[in-house]
Amino acid sequence: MKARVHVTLKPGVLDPQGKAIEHSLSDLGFEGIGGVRQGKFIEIELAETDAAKAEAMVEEMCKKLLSNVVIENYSIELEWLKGV
Amino acid sequence: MKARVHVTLKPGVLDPQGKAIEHSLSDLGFEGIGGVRQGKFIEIELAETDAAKAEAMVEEMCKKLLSNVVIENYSIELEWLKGV
Amino acid sequence: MIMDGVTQIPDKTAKNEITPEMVAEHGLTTEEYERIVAALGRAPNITELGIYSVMWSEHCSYKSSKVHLKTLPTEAPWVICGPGENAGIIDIGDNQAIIFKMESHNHPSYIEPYQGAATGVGGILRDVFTMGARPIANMNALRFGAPDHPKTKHLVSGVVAGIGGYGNCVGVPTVGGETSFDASYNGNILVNAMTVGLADKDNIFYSAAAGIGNPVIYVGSKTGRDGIHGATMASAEFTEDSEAKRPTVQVGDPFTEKLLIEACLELMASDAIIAIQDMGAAGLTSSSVEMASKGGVGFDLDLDKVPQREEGMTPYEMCLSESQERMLMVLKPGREDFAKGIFEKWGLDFAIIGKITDTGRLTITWRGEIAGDMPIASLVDDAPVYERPFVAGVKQALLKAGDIPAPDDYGDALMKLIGGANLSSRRWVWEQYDHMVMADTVARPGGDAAVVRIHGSEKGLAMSTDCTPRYCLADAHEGGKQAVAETWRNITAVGAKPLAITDCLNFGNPEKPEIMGQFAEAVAGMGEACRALDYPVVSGNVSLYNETNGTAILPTPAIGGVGVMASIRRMATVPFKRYGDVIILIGESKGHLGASIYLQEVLGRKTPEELGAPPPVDLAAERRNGDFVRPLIEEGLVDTCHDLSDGGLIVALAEMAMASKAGGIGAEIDAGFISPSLAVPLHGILFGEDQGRYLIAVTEEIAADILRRAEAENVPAVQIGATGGDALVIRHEGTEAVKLSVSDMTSAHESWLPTYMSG
Amino acid sequence: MKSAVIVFPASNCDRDIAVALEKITGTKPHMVWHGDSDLPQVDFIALPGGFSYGDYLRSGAMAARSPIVAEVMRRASAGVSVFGICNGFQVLTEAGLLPGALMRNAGLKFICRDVKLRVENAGTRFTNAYAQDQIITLPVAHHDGNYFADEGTLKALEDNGQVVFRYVDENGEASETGNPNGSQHNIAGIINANGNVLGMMPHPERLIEAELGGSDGRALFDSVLNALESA
Ligand SMILES: Nc1ncnc2c1ncn2[C@@H]1O[C@H](COP(=O)(O)OP(=O)(O)O)[C@@H](O)[C@H]1O
Ligand SMILES: [Mg+2]
Repeated sequence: MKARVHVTLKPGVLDPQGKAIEHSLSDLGFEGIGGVRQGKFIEIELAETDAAKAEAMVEEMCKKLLSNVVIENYSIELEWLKGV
Repeated sequence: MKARVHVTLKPGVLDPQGKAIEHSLSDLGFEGIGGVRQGKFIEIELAETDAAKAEAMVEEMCKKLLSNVVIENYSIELEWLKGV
Repeated sequence: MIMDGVTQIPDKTAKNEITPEMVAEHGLTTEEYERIVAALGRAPNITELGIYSVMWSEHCSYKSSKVHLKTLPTEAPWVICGPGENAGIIDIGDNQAIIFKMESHNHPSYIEPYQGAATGVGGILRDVFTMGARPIANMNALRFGAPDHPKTKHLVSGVVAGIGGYGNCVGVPTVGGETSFDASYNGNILVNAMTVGLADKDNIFYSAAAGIGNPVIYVGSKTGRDGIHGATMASAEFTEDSEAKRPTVQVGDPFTEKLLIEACLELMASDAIIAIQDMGAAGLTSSSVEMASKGGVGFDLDLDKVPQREEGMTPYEMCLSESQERMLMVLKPGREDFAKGIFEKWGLDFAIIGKITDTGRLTITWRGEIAGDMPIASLVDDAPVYERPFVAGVKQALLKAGDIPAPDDYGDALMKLIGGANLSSRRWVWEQYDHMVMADTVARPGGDAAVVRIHGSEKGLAMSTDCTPRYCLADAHEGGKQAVAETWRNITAVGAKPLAITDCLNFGNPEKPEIMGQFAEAVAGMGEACRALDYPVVSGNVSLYNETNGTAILPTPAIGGVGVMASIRRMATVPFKRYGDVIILIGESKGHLGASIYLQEVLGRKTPEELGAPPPVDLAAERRNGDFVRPLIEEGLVDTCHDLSDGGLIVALAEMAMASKAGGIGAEIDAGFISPSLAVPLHGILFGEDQGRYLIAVTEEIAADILRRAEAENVPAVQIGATGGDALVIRHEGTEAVKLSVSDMTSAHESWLPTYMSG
Repeated sequence: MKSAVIVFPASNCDRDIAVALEKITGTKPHMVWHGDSDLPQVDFIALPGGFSYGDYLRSGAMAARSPIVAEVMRRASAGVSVFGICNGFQVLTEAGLLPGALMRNAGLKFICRDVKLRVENAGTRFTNAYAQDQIITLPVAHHDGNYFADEGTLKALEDNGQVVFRYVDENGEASETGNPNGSQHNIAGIINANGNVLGMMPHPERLIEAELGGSDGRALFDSVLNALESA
């Protein structure tokens, strides 16, 4: 099983990276950009085959390590690996 | 329109961040982790309403700035904003 | 009021009544609320309540500490500006001034270690460059919980990365600090950051607003809903549910800070600025109130002009936001466009948000309505001042070395200390800091004081931060003295003249008389040392309520000292440099083991009673010994010097050997030289933490000369051995009490922290 | 020697390199703000260390797309000497003036300390004042100095003598212990095929006098002067 985790800054939390990218894109001549936010994307391969258990486990990983709930939100998607 | 861009390391490029996460997760007692890769997730709000044009534009952003072809791949998803 | 990550704050237009609950949530007592009503002649609205609450918070008003802080000496002929401005200023000659301050960011760093520490660095940098100085060095003093506490490792790693992440990006070298571990910090770590800047003496900027009608300008980042109520958070005790107050943590943007530094310094090179002030805790509110109060004027602010990052912000939110990387200025009329050009060049926001009035009031408009109107004087001068009751701490008994057991093996005891949590090398920490950027760092981290060259000259600036909290717990008065004396000694040990200090006073809940007692005694002790050493306090910061669920941290008055040397070519450093140098111990060794790291880590003593009284600081001897050592370095006689602190003589010797290059230069010492007549047992001589002592290593001819001078000047100095070999050997009554190879010591010393952090 | 230092927003070693250039070459460099469109006629262009654009997104990425770098690229193809230190090296790889990429350090932490380097090619215009295989000490201070290139690129770099500096250990070996950041082949600095564009992670401008802890960085600037005189 593969878990795909997105960790993003909570709305309202300053995102200096996103701001800088936005700036740079408009310097490059791209127009009509309303805003850019940057987050992390983490892919985890798991031996667990039970989806509910896997989800609970990844949820726990997010809480314990992958995100800091002070400033970040996370979301989890599960995906069966081909051939597993 | 909102574009969601995933920038990930090419297969074969060593990912020290992913490795470190994997390590920490097993230190925390999580079992059965086959591998972890970390990438970037960038959300861009666009004024463009034509999907094809938006896609072309974001593709160009990826090539020009958002990814480094030496080490990274990118993928693009478009999403209509609610209420737009 | 803060729920589920979203700050939900009632809009003032809802005209909701101020309830007792709202008053309490703002950390105000009923009595304080009554004062507000009296000052306004009516009930405040929610925005005004918020503004009063931050202005009267412990963090901004110093209401518990003021009466004690007033007793500190703040003057000397070289002091240009003492406490009260953004940072303290001293004169170092040649039309140069040093501007410096230390500040805490304890609570945010516990909640979000990386961002908390990073924004702490950002905040203290702004305090310094707002006065016209280019920041030239950063320092930090860090206290973490017990190494085996489950949170400690994560906090160490985040805090160190955060300090580095910010300081490295803005390009200011982080050159020194201190790092220690103690279980009392398990739920409340300390992150104290210090910035030192260099300015032209004739181009210093202050915050007093002046000139009725002059424009008030906002520059820097946009305002968002960041850290609303950070100041009140820093003024409240920690409980488990404080972790739910999370959104009060800000994210730092060092890139913007770097631009802000450059833009401000560029504007400061012109004559356009009348007054300038960073937006620190309590943001727009406290900066405008302070500027207006200092200048004796009023401010009209139009919140609609404030650059905003988020939509729909209320006046309450805009006034209390602690968004980082922002400054407020008053410009000379007509210079707005010139200034705007500079900030635009650096890609920063620039907005005229108000003007100076003669009303003496802070008047805030929002969407055409008055959103707040308060007398400035009441916000500042009516802030409560408390003479909180306090009780003197229990003085622990003096312990005699003869009553304390010797270690089973002296070498093992030494290895345990230098290879343990508190005395092992901090290289893992400082290698994450760019300590060389600006290309003027001449004494890198790892020595007694860090030294940076004053750019373009031969002058050197020495800095050290110190505090020994276990001494402060045993006797806050002696501990306060000792912290000041130790920075003075560290600065002296490199050959610089100590000039002034800043402080960061970290204590528990001042409403408890025993904590207030610690505070009062520590401040009294600091004052005594400052007076005796001609070493005034020019700036500082108080952090109270450092408690978790009712348990206080060790009293931790961290001191940051600054000194100057005429030439960096004549500077002393810790490492042994030559074989065959004579080693001389300066200062008296009485074998004082009370509150020593030996008792704590080798004998495992824990309670204050078991640990006993800390070493007394004889300030006259401290000054005499330091004033003896410094000229030896200045004259070029001594290039190798180290002061004695934690772990006493044996640890200092080991450190000098370990710091020497290429495999290490060892030393042979005969303990018999040290106090042949005194009945001090060997472990007292080796591990005793008597104050006011230095080790120097010099060639034989110079040694003879120095010993003669010492005798003439009545300074205790004794030749105790010589450098040589590749081991530290200590002989005592014909036996080898210690024999450890320098490389074995080095590997123990260097490996503890990296091993701990990677485990 | 006429030189220029390009200053990006949040470059922070711009003054350090300017001071070194003036001290060693006797002439103050032009400081060129990234937003300025013209670059004076110079013999030597330095891209300094620092955190251009905060190093957000990827180190050096945004700077590499700035108009002034387009001009630097034109000068480089005309044969002018271009030298990138640390963030400057990152900019050069991002701009495609040098092959490969600089990734997050293998240890993930920022690292600031002196390292040992071996001069692998003393035949370049940047290194002629060093001896071939000389071991020198210079500081590194970076978070993203882990050099990566694909096998083919690495082979070409090695075969053409384009690897100019390599991290080595106390014994002068290009071992894992000598490698501070995980760089492939212990690569610390590379030159382009034309021999006029050099990028390196260590900071020669920080060690040019004994007071700062050493002077092994001097010879790099001396080399550039030599090359210019003999040209
Ligand atoms: N957090 C830190 N940041 C930078 N340098 C540090 C830090 N902690 C300790 N150091 C450095 O490690 C060395 C040893 O620190 P310490 O034992 O406190 O010195 P001393 O006993 O002389 O006061 C000093 O040079 C100090 O600057
Ligand atoms: Mg010391």
